[in-house]
Amino acid sequence: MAKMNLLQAINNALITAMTDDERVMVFGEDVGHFGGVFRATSNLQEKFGRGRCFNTPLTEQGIIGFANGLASQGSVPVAEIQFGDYIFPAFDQIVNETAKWRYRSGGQFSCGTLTIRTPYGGGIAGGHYHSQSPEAYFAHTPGLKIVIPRNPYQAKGLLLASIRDDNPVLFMEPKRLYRASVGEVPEEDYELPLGKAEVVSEGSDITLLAWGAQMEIIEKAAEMAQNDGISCEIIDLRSILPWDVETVCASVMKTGRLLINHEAPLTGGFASEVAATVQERCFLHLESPITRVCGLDTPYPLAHEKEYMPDHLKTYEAIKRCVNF
Amino acid sequence: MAKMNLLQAINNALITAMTDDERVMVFGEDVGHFGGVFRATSNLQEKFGRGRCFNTPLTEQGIIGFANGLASQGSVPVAEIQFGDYIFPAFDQIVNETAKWRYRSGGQFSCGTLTIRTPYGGGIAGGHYHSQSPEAYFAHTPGLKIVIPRNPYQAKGLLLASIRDDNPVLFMEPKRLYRASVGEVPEEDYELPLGKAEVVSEGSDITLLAWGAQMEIIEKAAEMAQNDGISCEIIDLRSILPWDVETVCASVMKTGRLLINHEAPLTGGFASEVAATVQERCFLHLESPITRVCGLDTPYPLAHEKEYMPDHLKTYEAIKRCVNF
Amino acid sequence: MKDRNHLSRVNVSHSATIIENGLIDIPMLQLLQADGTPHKDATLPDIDKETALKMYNTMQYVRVLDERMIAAQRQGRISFYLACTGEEASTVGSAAALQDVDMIMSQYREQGTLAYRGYTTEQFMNQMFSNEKEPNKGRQMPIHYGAKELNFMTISSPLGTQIPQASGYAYGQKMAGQEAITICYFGEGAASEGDFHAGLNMAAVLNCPVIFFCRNNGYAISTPAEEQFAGDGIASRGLGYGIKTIRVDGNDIMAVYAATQQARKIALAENCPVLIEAMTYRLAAHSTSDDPTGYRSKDEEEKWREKDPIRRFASWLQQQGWLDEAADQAHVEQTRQEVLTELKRVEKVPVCVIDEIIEDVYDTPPWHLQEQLRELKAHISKYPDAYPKTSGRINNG
Amino acid sequence: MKDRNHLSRVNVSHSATIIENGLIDIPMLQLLQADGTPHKDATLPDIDKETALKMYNTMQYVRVLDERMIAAQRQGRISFYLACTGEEASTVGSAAALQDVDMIMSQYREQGTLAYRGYTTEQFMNQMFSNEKEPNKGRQMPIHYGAKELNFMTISSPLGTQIPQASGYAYGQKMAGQEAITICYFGEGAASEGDFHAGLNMAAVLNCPVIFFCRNNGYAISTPAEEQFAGDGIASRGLGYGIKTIRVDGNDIMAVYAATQQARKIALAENCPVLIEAMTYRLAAHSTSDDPTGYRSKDEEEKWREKDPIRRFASWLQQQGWLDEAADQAHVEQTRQEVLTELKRVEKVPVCVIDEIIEDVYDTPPWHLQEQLRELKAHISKYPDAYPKTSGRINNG
Ligand SMILES: Cc1ncc(C[n+]2csc(CCOP(=O)(O)OP(=O)(O)O)c2C)c(N)n1
Ligand SMILES: Cc1ncc(C[n+]2csc(CCOP(=O)(O)OP(=O)(O)O)c2C)c(N)n1
Ligand SMILES: [Mg+2]
Ligand SMILES: [Mg+2]
Repeated sequence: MAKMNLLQAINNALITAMTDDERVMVFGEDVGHFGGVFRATSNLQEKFGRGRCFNTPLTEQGIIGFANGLASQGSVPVAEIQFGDYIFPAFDQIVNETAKWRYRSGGQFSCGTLTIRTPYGGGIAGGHYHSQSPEAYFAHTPGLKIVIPRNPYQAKGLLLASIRDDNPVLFMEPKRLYRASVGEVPEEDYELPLGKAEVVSEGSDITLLAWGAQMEIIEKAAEMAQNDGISCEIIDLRSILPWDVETVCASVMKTGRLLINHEAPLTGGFASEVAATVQERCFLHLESPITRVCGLDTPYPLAHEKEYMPDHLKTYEAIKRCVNF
Repeated sequence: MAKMNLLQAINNALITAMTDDERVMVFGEDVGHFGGVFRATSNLQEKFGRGRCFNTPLTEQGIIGFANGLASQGSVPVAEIQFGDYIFPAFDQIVNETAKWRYRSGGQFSCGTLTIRTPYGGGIAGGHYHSQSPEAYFAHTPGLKIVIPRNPYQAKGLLLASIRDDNPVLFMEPKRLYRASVGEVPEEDYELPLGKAEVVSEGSDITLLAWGAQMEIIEKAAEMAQNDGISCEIIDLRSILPWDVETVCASVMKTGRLLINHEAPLTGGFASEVAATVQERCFLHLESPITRVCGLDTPYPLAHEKEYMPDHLKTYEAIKRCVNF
Repeated sequence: MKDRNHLSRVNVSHSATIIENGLIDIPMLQLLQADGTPHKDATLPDIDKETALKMYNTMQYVRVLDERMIAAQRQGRISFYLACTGEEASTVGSAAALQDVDMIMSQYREQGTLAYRGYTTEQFMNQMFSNEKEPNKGRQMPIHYGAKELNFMTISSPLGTQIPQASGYAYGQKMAGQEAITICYFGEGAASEGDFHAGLNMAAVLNCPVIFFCRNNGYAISTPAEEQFAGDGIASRGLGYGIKTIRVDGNDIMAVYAATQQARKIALAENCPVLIEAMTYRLAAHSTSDDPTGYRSKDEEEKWREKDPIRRFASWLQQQGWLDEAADQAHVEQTRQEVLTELKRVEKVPVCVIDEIIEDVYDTPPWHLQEQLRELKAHISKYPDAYPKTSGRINNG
Repeated sequence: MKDRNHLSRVNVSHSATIIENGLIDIPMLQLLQADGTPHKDATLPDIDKETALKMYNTMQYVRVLDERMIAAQRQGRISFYLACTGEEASTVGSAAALQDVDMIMSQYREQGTLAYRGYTTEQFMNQMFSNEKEPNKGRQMPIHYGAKELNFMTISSPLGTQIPQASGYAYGQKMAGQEAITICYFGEGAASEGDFHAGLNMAAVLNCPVIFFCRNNGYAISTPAEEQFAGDGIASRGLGYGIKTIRVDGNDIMAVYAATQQARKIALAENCPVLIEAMTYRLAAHSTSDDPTGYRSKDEEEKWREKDPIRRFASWLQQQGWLDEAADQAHVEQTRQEVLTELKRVEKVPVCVIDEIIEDVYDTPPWHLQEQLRELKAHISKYPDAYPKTSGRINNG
């Protein structure tokens, strides 16, 4: 075990994967010599050579197009998109190509070895274009997996599992936790399961569901609620696609209430999918409407960032509204 | 009044708009001399000149980038993307630029005059890449409007309203109705409201909601259900963003049940947003879970197209399950 | 850290020089004249009779296949087809210059390449009928071929996407130490996509052994090349990327063969991309959904029909004494028969069982897809007449 | 229908010619030598003392602004800054060659252009502090300037997006019959984006009066130009698009001024795009979030510091007898003061009231945004301490 922040855990996972399998290659804008603008890929070029860790030209559609071809050839690309906000030029390559490659070829070819890493989320005074949480844009795409860790331990285990999983994975890193989240991380190789949510703490009155950096928020809200005598069950979804309907529904069957929190705008956010599914499967167990505490339906504003965010106070208020419905 | 098919209604709307306002310009791949691969822009170049109706090079990101700039200058671009499946290279220009232009500039500049037309949907043996229904990918984007007509009359009135609305509109045309749907269309200028659903027929037992080509499907299913003595209220959503929560909720308050049908895959489709919102606002009125009848969570398959589609039979069965819950 | 100097190659001038069209003149390699006679100063590539005849026969094969399949589409037997007619020299000539280990990533009009690799009539028919014998499992429209054993990547409709993919594939081949390259085909229309720019630039910077083969056939559906770009074709872009570039007469199979051989040699030896622009013409409609009379004249088509690549090569072969006219006729006739027979046989082959609808989305179907399949099968069993293609073979086990 | 012939410009050759790097040599226009003396054979553009001094003073202004704002960021007074240092000649020289009616679409490192247009220190400060006086309403990070009255389009972070947008804007200007062009700035890094390709090609084909101004400053954050492209800079791409192209010494303001004047004239007269590549160097860190010691040497930076564009222009002005050193010093000092004073004043200006959070998403806020605002305001009123920037001015009316 060693104390690492989330960035160090990512870096450690990449070293582990590259040491273990020489087909693993890491690339993207500034990831080479410099080690990435957040330094997640520090020292990889030194350790593994320019062939396996390199800068690309500044083109996200090119990075993912290149990565798709490389994956279909049998290499194991780990491509970085510098900010989640800049993943959209690669949308076609991800949604029409990466995700459909195996299906359209009847399983003859696939991009299963591909992992796309990208930092996402707000709370860092990044405004419009350094704050978005684009997971829901991808969650409508059969063939993709989407994974989001909440702390360094999860980050290493989930990233290693993502790299080795034989399906393309979009691995989204909560950037406001990069240095803020510090914890014990095993130095050895380990994997955490994809597609499985984690019940972080048990409770009986309401289920709180989130992922990534918003886990801190719901935990804080749960503490406040506890002072009011409300017992919250807290779940980290971890995988957005495919997502763990079973664990979430089992919890809601027990608590009778569900609150989902995410940073992305409310409308069409992934909370809508969770709510739609859970109301169908747990209809007779629900004691109050499923509540979504999310970003506003506006672009991400800089000066009003604090107000925009679905923070612990908004969550706490929503918990009370749910329980007192 | 004249009998027109959906394509002719679109063409008629474009002629009306271009005659009315000389700032209107129509462009895209093959839309010029040839009049588009579906012939929606037939004769426009002849009538209005090459300056106002023209072919572009084959680049969707370029078409929308160009259209964004043109809109911000004060012209009124109506850009065509040849197939909805090929809109993804323009995803960044639409989601990060078109939609955020006004907000990021504090209202100094905007793309409000832009309309993007694109054919969408399956049922034409188009397989993977000529069948997708990508509305939900865009519905998570504040700043955009999304509009889908179900017949020629709607098409003309909604397209004219979209072109003249001072917000960017993604206007999606159900291509399997292009020639199949024929109806009376006024020859004069008229607009239908954006953001408003239409109650197509009233009923008391369950609300059926769809848009575009799927309207036929739910109408057919409603007929079958009527033979079983089930009375369906049928709503055409027409605008996906912003959508008419009021009309839908008023109907569900009355019927106590809701079924939503769309062609796109279930997970993360727009039905999830509708279900999430309605269960929250109509919680105490719901007599059965809100049901989604949608495409499978797979890419769009050619040989199994019939099986993939959320057709009238699947809808009919789901209506019965709902009512007998 | 070494000092970098991005000006090191730059010369200074003291009056503004405008770089513009016409500054360089990119010639087009042509070895055979219209009548099949080699140009006097031309050196033909080494080629033996067997290879030459295989090339010729493949051209003829594809021409016949195109004719038959267009007819089959008109008869309503298949939903869609897209012909290579007029571009047989570009596709077959380049294929002949490759090795079987080379990966082919094509656009959609390259059935000549595929036929040269050994794709059989039965395979063509299986694909066109989207049946269960087709390795792509009938999931895509006709003409979206794919054959792993032939190193032919399954075709995808979105244009240009294969270009950066080919750079990545080639990079992987290099890293794996293979003596192999990737060839990437695309039209001059697709070359307008952003992916073209990304793919060529990345290949140049990352030293990928890939041949970018552009078929400049004058049209992208109805859009003529003059409304597609304002520069000197696609070749003139190679210079901007620092990519070695050859322009070739795409209707002269000897020139295509020679250029592609040379390109392959350079790509492998120098670990770098090479761009080939083949100047040709799409003699057929864009596809069976298209009617070119709406945008070009018969006259123009006629001028190009006179440059028929098959006829030119036939003349050369005759000059070598290698072409037996009777055998040629017999081959054409036999191909016609074969296509017809296979077509009739294959159109009876059923589509995949419904269980396949959820396969290959992921490596194994997750629970939600299994659930969706279970429900679907129950539904089909309830309404078998509504789903005739699959209801006969439902296995609810 | 007229016959089209996409081969009409093409010459035939009978042996393969490989087009490659070095085939053309794109020179760089330089008028002033390092010491400010004009090259002997150079013709300087007509320029009067007033314009020359305005250019010089703007360069100095931006240099001082950059220094002050970097310091302010270090002190934690603003969150972010990005300097133009080293590139003042490129940005100011090009701005000076334009007319006020011309639209400027910039990347983010062009504060020289903006200052030349007349953006005031107060406006700079308002933007940097994201306050309610800022026309963009504080919604974007520092340096994302925008000023409608100055025809300066609000900056957007995603790189390259403004390139096809500029083509569209210019097309609109032409259709509206305006005597105006659009200038579009971008870095050599952004030129790798697919949007670059789309934008330049469309401008060439659709005859858009736009100047594409590439600042090739050697780096995209840490990525050196040699890992960005393998061709001869960005200028060599102009040829591929059939776009008239000029390469210029970006540290020689006279050369930049002359080239941009000429480009504007061509763009307007011929309704066509012109590409300018300005060879320069980013002397500062990429931004206040960056530390260049991780990827380049002090030595290399030093070499470029010697080519300081301000010093070169100062020497020339001195040679004309136009530069009064005392006045210059006073101007620098006064700018420092002004920036400091405005900074202190403006940092007290509040951000917009919370009602603005839902404005400008659409032309008017739809009901769901109004509902979200109502709930938000009620929430802020309940927890005023948690939202100190806005709670003091909640109006629940
Ligand atoms: C991204 C994308 N946009 C549009 C289309 C529709 N489309 C199919 S083929 C075609 C023309 C392609 O022309 P070109 O690349 O020159 O190839 P050719 O047909 O001439 O061989 C178009 C526009 C597509 N398949 N993909
Ligand atoms: C689409 C996109 N990708 C990545 C980034 C992150 N980013 C910001 S600036 C920059 C480097 C730009 O380099 P260049 O275009 O050369 O401009 P310079 O900073 O040198 O002026 C990068 C990668 C971005 N803003 N947008
Ligand atoms: Mg073509
Ligand atoms: Mg740069």
